[in-house]
Amino acid sequence: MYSEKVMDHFNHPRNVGEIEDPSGVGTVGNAKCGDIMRMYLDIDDNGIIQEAKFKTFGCGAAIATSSMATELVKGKTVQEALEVTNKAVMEALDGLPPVKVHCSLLAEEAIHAALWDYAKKNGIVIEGLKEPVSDIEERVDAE
Amino acid sequence: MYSEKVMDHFNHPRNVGEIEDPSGVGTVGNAKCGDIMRMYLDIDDNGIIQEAKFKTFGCGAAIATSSMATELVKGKTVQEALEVTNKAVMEALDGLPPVKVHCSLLAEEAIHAALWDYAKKNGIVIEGLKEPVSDIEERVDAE
Amino acid sequence: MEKLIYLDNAATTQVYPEVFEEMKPYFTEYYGNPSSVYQFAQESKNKVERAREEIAEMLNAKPEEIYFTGGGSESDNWALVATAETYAKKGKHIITSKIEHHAILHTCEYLESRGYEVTYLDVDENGLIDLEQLKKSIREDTILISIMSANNEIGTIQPIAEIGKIAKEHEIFFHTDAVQAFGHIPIDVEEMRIDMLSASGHKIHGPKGIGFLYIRKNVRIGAFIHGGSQERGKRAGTHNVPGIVGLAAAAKIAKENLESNIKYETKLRDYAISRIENEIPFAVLSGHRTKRLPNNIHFCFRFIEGESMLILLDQAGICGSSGSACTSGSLDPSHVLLAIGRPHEIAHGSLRLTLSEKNTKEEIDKVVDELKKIIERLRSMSPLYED
Amino acid sequence: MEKLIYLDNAATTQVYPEVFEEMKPYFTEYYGNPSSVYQFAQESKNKVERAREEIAEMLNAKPEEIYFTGGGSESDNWALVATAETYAKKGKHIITSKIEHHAILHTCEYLESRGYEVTYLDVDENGLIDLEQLKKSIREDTILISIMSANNEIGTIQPIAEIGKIAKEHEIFFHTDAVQAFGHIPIDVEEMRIDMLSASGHKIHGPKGIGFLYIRKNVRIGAFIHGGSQERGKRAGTHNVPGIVGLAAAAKIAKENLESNIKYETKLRDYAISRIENEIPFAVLSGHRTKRLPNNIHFCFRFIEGESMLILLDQAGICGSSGSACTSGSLDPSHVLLAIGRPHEIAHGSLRLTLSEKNTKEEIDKVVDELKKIIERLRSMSPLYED
Ligand SMILES: Cc1ncc(COP(=O)(O)O)c(C=O)c1O
Ligand SMILES: Cc1ncc(COP(=O)(O)O)c(C=O)c1O
Ligand code: FES
Ligand code: FES
Repeated sequence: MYSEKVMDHFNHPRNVGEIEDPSGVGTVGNAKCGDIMRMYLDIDDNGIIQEAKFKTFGCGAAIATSSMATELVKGKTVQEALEVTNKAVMEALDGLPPVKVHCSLLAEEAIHAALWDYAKKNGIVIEGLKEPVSDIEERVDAE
Repeated sequence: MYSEKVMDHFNHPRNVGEIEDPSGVGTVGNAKCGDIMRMYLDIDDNGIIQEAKFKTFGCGAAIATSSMATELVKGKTVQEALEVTNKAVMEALDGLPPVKVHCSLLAEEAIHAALWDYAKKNGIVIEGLKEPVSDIEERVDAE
Repeated sequence: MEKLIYLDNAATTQVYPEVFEEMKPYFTEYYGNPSSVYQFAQESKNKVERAREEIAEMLNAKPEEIYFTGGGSESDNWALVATAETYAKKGKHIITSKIEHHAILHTCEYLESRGYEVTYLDVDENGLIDLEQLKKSIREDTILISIMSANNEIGTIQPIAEIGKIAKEHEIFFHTDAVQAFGHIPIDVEEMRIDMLSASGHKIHGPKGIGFLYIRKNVRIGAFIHGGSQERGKRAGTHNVPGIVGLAAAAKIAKENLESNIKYETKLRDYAISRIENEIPFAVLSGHRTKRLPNNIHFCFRFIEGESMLILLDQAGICGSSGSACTSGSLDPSHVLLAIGRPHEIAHGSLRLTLSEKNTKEEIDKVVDELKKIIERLRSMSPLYED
Repeated sequence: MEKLIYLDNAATTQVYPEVFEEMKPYFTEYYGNPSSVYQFAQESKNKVERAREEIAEMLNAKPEEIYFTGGGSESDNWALVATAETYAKKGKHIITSKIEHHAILHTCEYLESRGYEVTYLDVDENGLIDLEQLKKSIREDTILISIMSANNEIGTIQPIAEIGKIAKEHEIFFHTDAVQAFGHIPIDVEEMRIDMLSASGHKIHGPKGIGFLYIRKNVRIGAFIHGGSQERGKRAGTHNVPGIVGLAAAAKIAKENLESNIKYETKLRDYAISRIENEIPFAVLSGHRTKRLPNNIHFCFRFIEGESMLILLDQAGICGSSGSACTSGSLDPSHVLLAIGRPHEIAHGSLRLTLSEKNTKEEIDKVVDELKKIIERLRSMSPLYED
């Protein structure tokens, strides 16, 4: 059901992991399916994304879109990163099955959430960036 | 679905035909399926059935029961013939499928109708014989 | 025994060996559930979707308008019950005909018991409905017209495109029971403005227990069998993969040979009809002489009864039927024959012979020869026949 | 590729080659319609009746209480809808459980939309209903209790005989969806006082698209699919002869091997469960530990999500599922796991492995070894897992 590119990113996800002291980090949950994605960004003084990492609790599409999203934002300016929409991610992956379109929204929102965090931390306003709608509490179980 | 005996009487029906100037003749119709049976009896002065013939417009079971019924009444007295019930005919045929039980009633009624005709013609009363319930008009089409 | 002459193709057909070959791997080899996610099940899933496409193409429909079911009866029930339920707010009146298959008629009775109203259109002596009567029967609260494409007993083909047009003009859904027509005569759901169409695999040399319902996109009926999300949530139940594969394979063969089969069978049919009419007295053809299924021969032979005829034919190695297979066991005369005005005792002597393209002229000759003898013999036993 | 390890036998099973062999002649050779009168069709008819007898015997039922259908979903729909309709005068209340298959639950919702009331019984953390709650839920107007014999996701077996007894005491009909249980565990409709029972061919190495509904004689429900007079007028549609033959052949094999299969599968199941519990951290067994289907292994693995696990298993040549096959495509967490109290995010990491007696210890070992690696890998990607 998934394209070859999706399977490639699912099987060999790029940029899995965490960034210590990230410029911005955002965790979003997908209310529709309960899946969770966390995105870390390392942004330099020129506002260019040097590094992007992710952790995802989600379906195959969620993992592949996380991976692709981190690839796409790397090297981009903050403004350019805003254009990495879920559509862009899907296109880069040669599409997703209809029931999986919402998974790519998770990636878009995770980028936005990380950028929001970055903006907040630095007291700046990123034009066109709205407060992420579904930034959810981390639900890591203490147990 | 039919027993071997039924198939035998269906394939080689005994006593098909008519009797000229019969002692009694009765035609009955089966309201349930629209089938028709006519029975001719030749009864001698001692009240013994010398000959029995039939004509039947009906299913395989109807033809086989007509055939068997004529066989069974031949040589019997009028009183004995009354005991040739549909059950007796069915037993003699090794049974009939449940949906075909009513066909054997046709045979029983045809005997009764012929006997009734005989009794009427001769002004006698046959004990135990009721007026046949479903003696129907001949429906031979003029055309 | 001599080779069987099978002339009951309206009751059911042989699964063609080449159809069976296509089905085979899906029993023991590719047995995966198309709803499963792993690769192994993709083969099943792809095959099901290809089948859907092939069937859709044949009808000039879209693949997503084809819903697989467990057979023609289920398709008929679904179309009627779900339309009635879904559109009850719009109205509770349904129009059908007196000569529909019991899968339609008994479902209508069931709906009547649930408060729906049904108009049963008359047919003329050839089995054709009257379009004027149809128009007059349409009411404010009519939600569905269900008229069969071709009759299973007497073979009469209804003016489907005209009915579709009338339905469309009145914005009423039009369902057609095409179980006997699909794969036998050309059907185009666009041209004929059909909104729903029922078909069954085993009438076209496909397997039994599989069928489909075509549902035009704008018809938003609910499910009939509720449960899993198969068939876009409209028909629950694990897909019958080999059945679907067989249905599509049979449909494909039917499509490829449609024209030649029609030509061949029509010729054979008319040859049989003319021999019977010329050689057997008191034989009355049932159904329309030309607006009839290419494979349908139906006669009433006066003064005799159907079952006896069938048994004797059977003994001669000939399979025919006296009406529809699924009402055998019933003693009532065919509702179809009564509707075309046959009196009870004439309806009784009915014989239906239905061809496939594998039947030959030699077979027909043998059948007519046997039939002549059989009918003569039975008439000689009949109290209704005086020669 | 290496040989596939198929562990999704609750989704569907391979048709056993010997079952297929029995079915084969009924496609191309004995293709007659069992409702036809000629000799040629008698072979089909006899075979259908023998199939009925065999299935009846297996359940300790009478042959005339077995009605063939197009599958488990149709059987479930029929039992519920027709009972509701036939006994509406007695009452309009039905009792079922929260963990039924969607073929029951969605049919209940459908009936609710038609004015019926449904009580959905809770289950405990093992998936068992509470007999006291059942008793308390019974009302004056309760007409039916429908509780599945065994759950398709977590494998829990309900106390069927006890439910039957309670239903009997209250003179309420008892239907059980035995689609996962039939042929897998012993069922006796007399001992268990079952009034109706649904089963499906493809869960017992028989074909897809065939099933049956057992209806005890005193339950006088109407038809669900209306039409021809097949199945004593209760289920219209031309008999799916090869399907019926395959269903009975599979049932017979299942019956003959029932004890040994139960023994073998239970051992294999418990071996898999203990290896997983011992070797994979944060693995939570779902369903009852002993009152469970011999072939069902179901775990929730915390911090990870089911689909990713399935894809990676698939890539290792292992077919498993994350819940029921027919709800894949749905994003909602399993209603069964929610009902046994699993939080949303834990329910998400579910894996169901379901055995057939053909699976081996070697296969299980390979699966557990792979599973360990897969889960470790996915957890390393998970924002929920902190090691
Ligand atoms: C418990 C249960 N009930 C009903 C069904 C439906 O059966 P079928 O897919 O044969 O219609 C299934 C399986 O799909 C099941 O597991
Ligand atoms: C016109 C018509 N409709 C419906 C049906 C029912 O189809 P099935 O037996 O496949 O359910 C038949 C044949 O039996 C038919 O001839
Ligand atoms: S289904 Fe949840 S992210 Fe894809
Ligand atoms: S069916 Fe009419 S006499 Fe047998």
